Amino acid sequence: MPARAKTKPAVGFADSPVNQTLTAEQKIGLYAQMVRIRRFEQVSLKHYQAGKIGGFLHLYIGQEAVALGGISLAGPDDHFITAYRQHGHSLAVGMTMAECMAEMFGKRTGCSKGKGGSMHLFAPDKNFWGGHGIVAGQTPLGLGLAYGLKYLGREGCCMCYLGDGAVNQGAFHESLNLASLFDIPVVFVIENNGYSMGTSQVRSSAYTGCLAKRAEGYAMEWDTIDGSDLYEVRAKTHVAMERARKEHRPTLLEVGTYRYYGHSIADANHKKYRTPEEIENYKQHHDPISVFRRKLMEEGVLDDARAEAIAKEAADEAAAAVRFAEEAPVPTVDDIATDVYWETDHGTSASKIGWHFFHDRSVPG
Amino acid sequence: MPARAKTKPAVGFADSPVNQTLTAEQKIGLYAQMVRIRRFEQVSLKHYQAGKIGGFLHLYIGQEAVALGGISLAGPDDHFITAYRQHGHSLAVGMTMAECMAEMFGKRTGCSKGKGGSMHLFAPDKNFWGGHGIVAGQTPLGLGLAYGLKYLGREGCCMCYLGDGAVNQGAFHESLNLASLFDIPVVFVIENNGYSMGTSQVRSSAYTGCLAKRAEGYAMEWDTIDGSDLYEVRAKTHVAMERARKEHRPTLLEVGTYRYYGHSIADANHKKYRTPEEIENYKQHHDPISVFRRKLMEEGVLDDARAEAIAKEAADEAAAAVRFAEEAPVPTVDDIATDVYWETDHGTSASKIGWHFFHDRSVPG
Amino acid sequence: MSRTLTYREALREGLDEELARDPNVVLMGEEVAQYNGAYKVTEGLWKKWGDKRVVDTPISEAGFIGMGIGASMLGVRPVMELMFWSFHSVAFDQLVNNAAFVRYMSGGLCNCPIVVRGPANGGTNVGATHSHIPEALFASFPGLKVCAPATPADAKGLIKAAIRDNDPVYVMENTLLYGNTGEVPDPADGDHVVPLGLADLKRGGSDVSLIAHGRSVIHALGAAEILQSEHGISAEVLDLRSIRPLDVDAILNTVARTHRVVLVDESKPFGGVSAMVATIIQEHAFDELDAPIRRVCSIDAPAMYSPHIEPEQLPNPRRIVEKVLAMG
Amino acid sequence: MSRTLTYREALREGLDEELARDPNVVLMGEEVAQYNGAYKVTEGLWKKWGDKRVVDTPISEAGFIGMGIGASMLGVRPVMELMFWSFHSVAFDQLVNNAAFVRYMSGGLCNCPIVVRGPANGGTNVGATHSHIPEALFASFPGLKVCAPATPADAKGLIKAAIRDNDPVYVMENTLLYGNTGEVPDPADGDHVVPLGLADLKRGGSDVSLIAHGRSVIHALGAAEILQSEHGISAEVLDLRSIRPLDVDAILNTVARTHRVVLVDESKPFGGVSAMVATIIQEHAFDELDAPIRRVCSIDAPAMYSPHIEPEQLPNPRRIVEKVLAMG
Ligand SMILES: Cc1ncc(C[n+]2csc(CCOP(=O)(O)OP(=O)(O)O)c2C)c(N)n1
Ligand SMILES: Cc1ncc(C[n+]2csc(CCOP(=O)(O)OP(=O)(O)O)c2C)c(N)n1
Ligand SMILES: [Mg+2]
Ligand SMILES: [Mg+2]
Repeated sequence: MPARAKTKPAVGFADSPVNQTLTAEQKIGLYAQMVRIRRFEQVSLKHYQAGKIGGFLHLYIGQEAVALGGISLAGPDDHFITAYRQHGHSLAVGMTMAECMAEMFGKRTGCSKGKGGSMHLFAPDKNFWGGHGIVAGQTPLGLGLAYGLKYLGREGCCMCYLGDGAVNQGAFHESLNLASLFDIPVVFVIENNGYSMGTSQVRSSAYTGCLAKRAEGYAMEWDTIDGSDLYEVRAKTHVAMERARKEHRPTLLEVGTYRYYGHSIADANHKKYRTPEEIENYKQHHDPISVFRRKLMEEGVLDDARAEAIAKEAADEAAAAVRFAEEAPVPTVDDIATDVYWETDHGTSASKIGWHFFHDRSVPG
Repeated sequence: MPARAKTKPAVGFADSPVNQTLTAEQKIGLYAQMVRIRRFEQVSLKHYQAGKIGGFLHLYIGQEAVALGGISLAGPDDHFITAYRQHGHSLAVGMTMAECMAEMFGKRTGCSKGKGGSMHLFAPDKNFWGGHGIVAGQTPLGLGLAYGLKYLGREGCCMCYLGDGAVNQGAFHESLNLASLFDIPVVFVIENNGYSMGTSQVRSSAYTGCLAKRAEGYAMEWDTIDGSDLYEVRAKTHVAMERARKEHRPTLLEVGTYRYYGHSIADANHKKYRTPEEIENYKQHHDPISVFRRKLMEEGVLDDARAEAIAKEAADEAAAAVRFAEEAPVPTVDDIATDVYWETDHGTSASKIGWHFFHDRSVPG
Repeated sequence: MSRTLTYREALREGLDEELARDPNVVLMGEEVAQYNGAYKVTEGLWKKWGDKRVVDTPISEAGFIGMGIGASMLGVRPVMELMFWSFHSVAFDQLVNNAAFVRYMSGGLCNCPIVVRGPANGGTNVGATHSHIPEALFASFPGLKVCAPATPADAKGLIKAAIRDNDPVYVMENTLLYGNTGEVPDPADGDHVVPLGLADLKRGGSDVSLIAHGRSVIHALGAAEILQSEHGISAEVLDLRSIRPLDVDAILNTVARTHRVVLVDESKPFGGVSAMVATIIQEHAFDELDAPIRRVCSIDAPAMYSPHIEPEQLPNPRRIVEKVLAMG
Repeated sequence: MSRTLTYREALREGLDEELARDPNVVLMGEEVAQYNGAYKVTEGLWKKWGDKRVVDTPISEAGFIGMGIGASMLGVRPVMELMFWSFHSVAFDQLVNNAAFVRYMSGGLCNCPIVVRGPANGGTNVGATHSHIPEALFASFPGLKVCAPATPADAKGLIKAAIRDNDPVYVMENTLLYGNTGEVPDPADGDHVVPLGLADLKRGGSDVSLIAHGRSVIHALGAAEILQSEHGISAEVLDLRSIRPLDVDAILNTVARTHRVVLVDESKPFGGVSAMVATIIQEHAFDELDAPIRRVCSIDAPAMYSPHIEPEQLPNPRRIVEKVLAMG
């Protein structure tokens, strides 16, 4: 994780403007959000292993401060979009564990009605545009959301998250050029957890210094961030968001972070391509929750009792979410062909003309 | 053309190792090649306007030194590939005007049997892998040719040419990363003529300094070259080619150049997006043929009589090429479905199994 | 009242009217603004509407098409020009996975009211990479809508319907039709919108149905003339206009009238709109057919450059006539 | 003599044999080497053959597929893994314009002996973007060859034929078949190569023909069992194996035997291999048909995630049986 290696020891970010103004309760709220995300993931893991969740499961454990840091700074016109490792972002924007869990259980009351699954949680009402499965495929969309904000005259930005493996996709490069050329209020955030599946950063990218430095080729501002320090994430992301909102200039941020589990839970190899020491080191010294907890304790904001209460709340919410998901109804066969076209879903006059669908609904099969 | 603007006045490149060893005849040969390319283009233009050539016609006039500079350095295992503005490259690798002109006339004896046209001249026997019409689509192919050379253990490189507008295509970015990551002996050459169709470089690319500097983001060497000076093109391209051949390291070169005509001959706008002064200035002060001619005259290598003879030879070759193309046979309807599959063209046993083609050959239509 | 306009002018009028109607409509693409469009469809619109509404992009189709899709999710209504539809190849992920699927994957929470338009045709000697005809390709993805106007009036009416539609609509134009002229209703007589999903019987007949879309309609009409005048065969010409939604009723009706069908489709013969239409007809009008459905497609090879031969690779009136006559 | 292998092992054995046979064969793709392949098809091959012959790539499909095509023009024989065929969307230009067309545009001077392989299927609850089934899409481009093995023996035989072929061959595997077992001829008994373009009658029958490819063959066989045992209907199952070249003779032969056809195709119903096969049958065996050709495709929507419902969106034995019974 060269990005983190480059970064100076994280001192002083607690005093940055955007952190200084936080009340004790707000700080505790941030802590609680991270705990909530982790708990959700732990419970997801359990139910994935029990066969309740299909497809892939990409856990966010270890990276909590990255999503939360940026999203905690959201104003009313700030928007968010990310890849498939997205449960942290979903909860951080304010989605309930229940709607997310029900989605992963493939249920009708899931946030995407069971149509999207773990990689495709959406909440446009919370300015959250999902979860996307094609590596870097979301980056032009994030650019477009930001373009839309500017077009519509709203003072906001779009935060667009991607992995360290995604930087080598063409669409991302095109997005960087367009963002800078057109003065688009977008912040691209590379969540650099050091690996794309089993491939370490140095095996997938040629670069000097760090990945974010590629921004220079596009005359774009960039910065690196230690993703284990929520204060630092907030402090530096704030600068980028303000640059976007006020100057319509994009930024490329690279946040050093780590995932404790494999790429997805199907990745049984993850202890082969990483040493146990590497994993242990992160857990011991760079865990975003432990680091923040320690800070808040040092600040006298948090004590053990409160921390325990927070853990319990998170556990309760997760347990309730699982109950909700278990009991939720499954989609029907008739649900398959809804949510394909806006016009047919709304029964508009346009939807009445011509065949929109070509499967045979009269004869079975 | 920032690339050229950045470059120091072109003094001294005549003395660079790769130019110093040139004999007088060799220098005259280089001059003659540029004259030949230009003449070919002038004649093509005339016959395009007369309706003898279909599709698009992208002239190389003004850029002659770029293709010739690199290609004149070719060893037996050096390969070349470029985009659709490719007549200069084709002639420089040693294709005859006749096979090229016949191709553009859509004739059966054209280099591509009338199947490719002006954008798709090929001569693999001369290590020339064409002309490609999708902007930047050739860049991964060039990378692959170089990969192939290394794989096959040949000491050579692939020179892959692209335009200034092509740098914003995703496939090119992916190619840069792969080239550096895998130590591929490829030299990417941006022929920066300042415009992609009607869009000036500053309207299509965000960059600092020059486009080639983007290479830094991939830990790749780069350089800028004044494309009006054949000696400079050769001197600097040689360095990159040697780096590729000897060290398997890629380079990104940016050559400042100019096209006198529109994007293609269909581009009637080209005097709207460029000032007459800009065009005149290039013709007067930066024309690669005039510049080289002046140098050779100063060196006492060339005199007016010889120059005239060269012009006449080029004119004669072009006139003969047109005669050849005029008289050449047109393809037949039966030719349409050949050159689709290697196996069916060779009548192999594999080609006898199953339908490869689905048009109806028994019933007309 | 109607006026005679070129197909190009009709499209431009449609775009202009929609720019005026809805401030969220924005035109975008390579050379669409200052250069007036590679094929001059957008001529004058940048001058009239300015930088915000008509935007030149770099050569980054994945990037800018994706950008349009993202903006459309927020309520902007981008009308993106692909200089050639052939360049879909470098934006395919955005055109399919994002535009077509984001509504579904979000359980209906998002929609993408985007239009992507541009020419999609062979016949201009630009070689295989520049001659893609991807109507059927995109129509095969549920979530997308595809249309292909053959006349100026349909071009204007369909582009307007496409812009107003709340789903992604891909409009396939044709460089060889841009200069064609035809009657287009006067704006003074009301909004001229041609709904998606409605075929148009361009010529009535009783002996055989020629079903086509895009420029093949023009060829089918030419063939119908010859069949009538030289062979006394009365051919009906159905212009599909819209590929998805598809006017299956109109297809089955013409089959019921003539009992013989020749599909004309510039596509290569493996697949294409015509393979789908043939499949539907044989399934839903099996007993109406007096003979196998025949197709006139391009000869099965990448598009050939040679101007001498390319017209023979494509459907043309002669090939259609021969196919009809060979049906016996 | 034959052994029982999984589909995955059979593929691996084929790859291994070709690596041994030809030093120009190189395997390439995301995670194929050190990680042993996302689906473990290439397990052990990097260890055995080393860095030169088995190469991990970054997530740059356009870049590395294009690199393979370029290398193939020089005589290298790359076998590229797409972790999912779904990721064709980001490499589409290279897969089509370069691999399929470079031979044609060069008038036959170049050829691309490249293989692109990987799983192409729905049914694993990974959502719309990861469940593309592009056999028909690629088969529609002249210049490309496409096959889709259903059994371990065919998987091995076809991958070997693909690697030896001098044209680009796209091999569509299936994650849900990787673990299936079947008899595969012993290498000691000679090279097991299944030529492209040869269908295989997987089950004989007289009442109805089920024509399928890939995993749909397994469903068709399941349905044939039920039809026989529960309904006394004798169904023949033809496995196309290869989509282009296509064994049209075998198709017409089965139609001539049974006069009734149900096509089973995981594709969405607009288009797909089945639309092409239906078109061919109705054209070339019109008089043999006693009833319209029916198709069992996926229900027409992007692939649904929900594990509870996705199996119902796809063809399955029950849906096939119902379709056959409904033919009356
Ligand atoms: C275009 C594309 N190629 C390959 C994949 C398969 N894939 C999914 S995630 C992944 C690794 C991405 O790594 P990174 O961007 O670092 O994100 P992380 O998983 O570490 O969060 C790969 C190869 C894909 N989904 N899309
Ligand atoms: C992917 C793609 N998009 C658009 C085009 C249309 N087009 C052809 S050439 C060109 C301009 C390219 O400019 P540049 O790369 O600078 O090369 P130059 O023409 O100046 O040599 C454009 C937009 C294309 N061929 N391919
Ligand atoms: Mg990563
Ligand atoms: Mg240029």
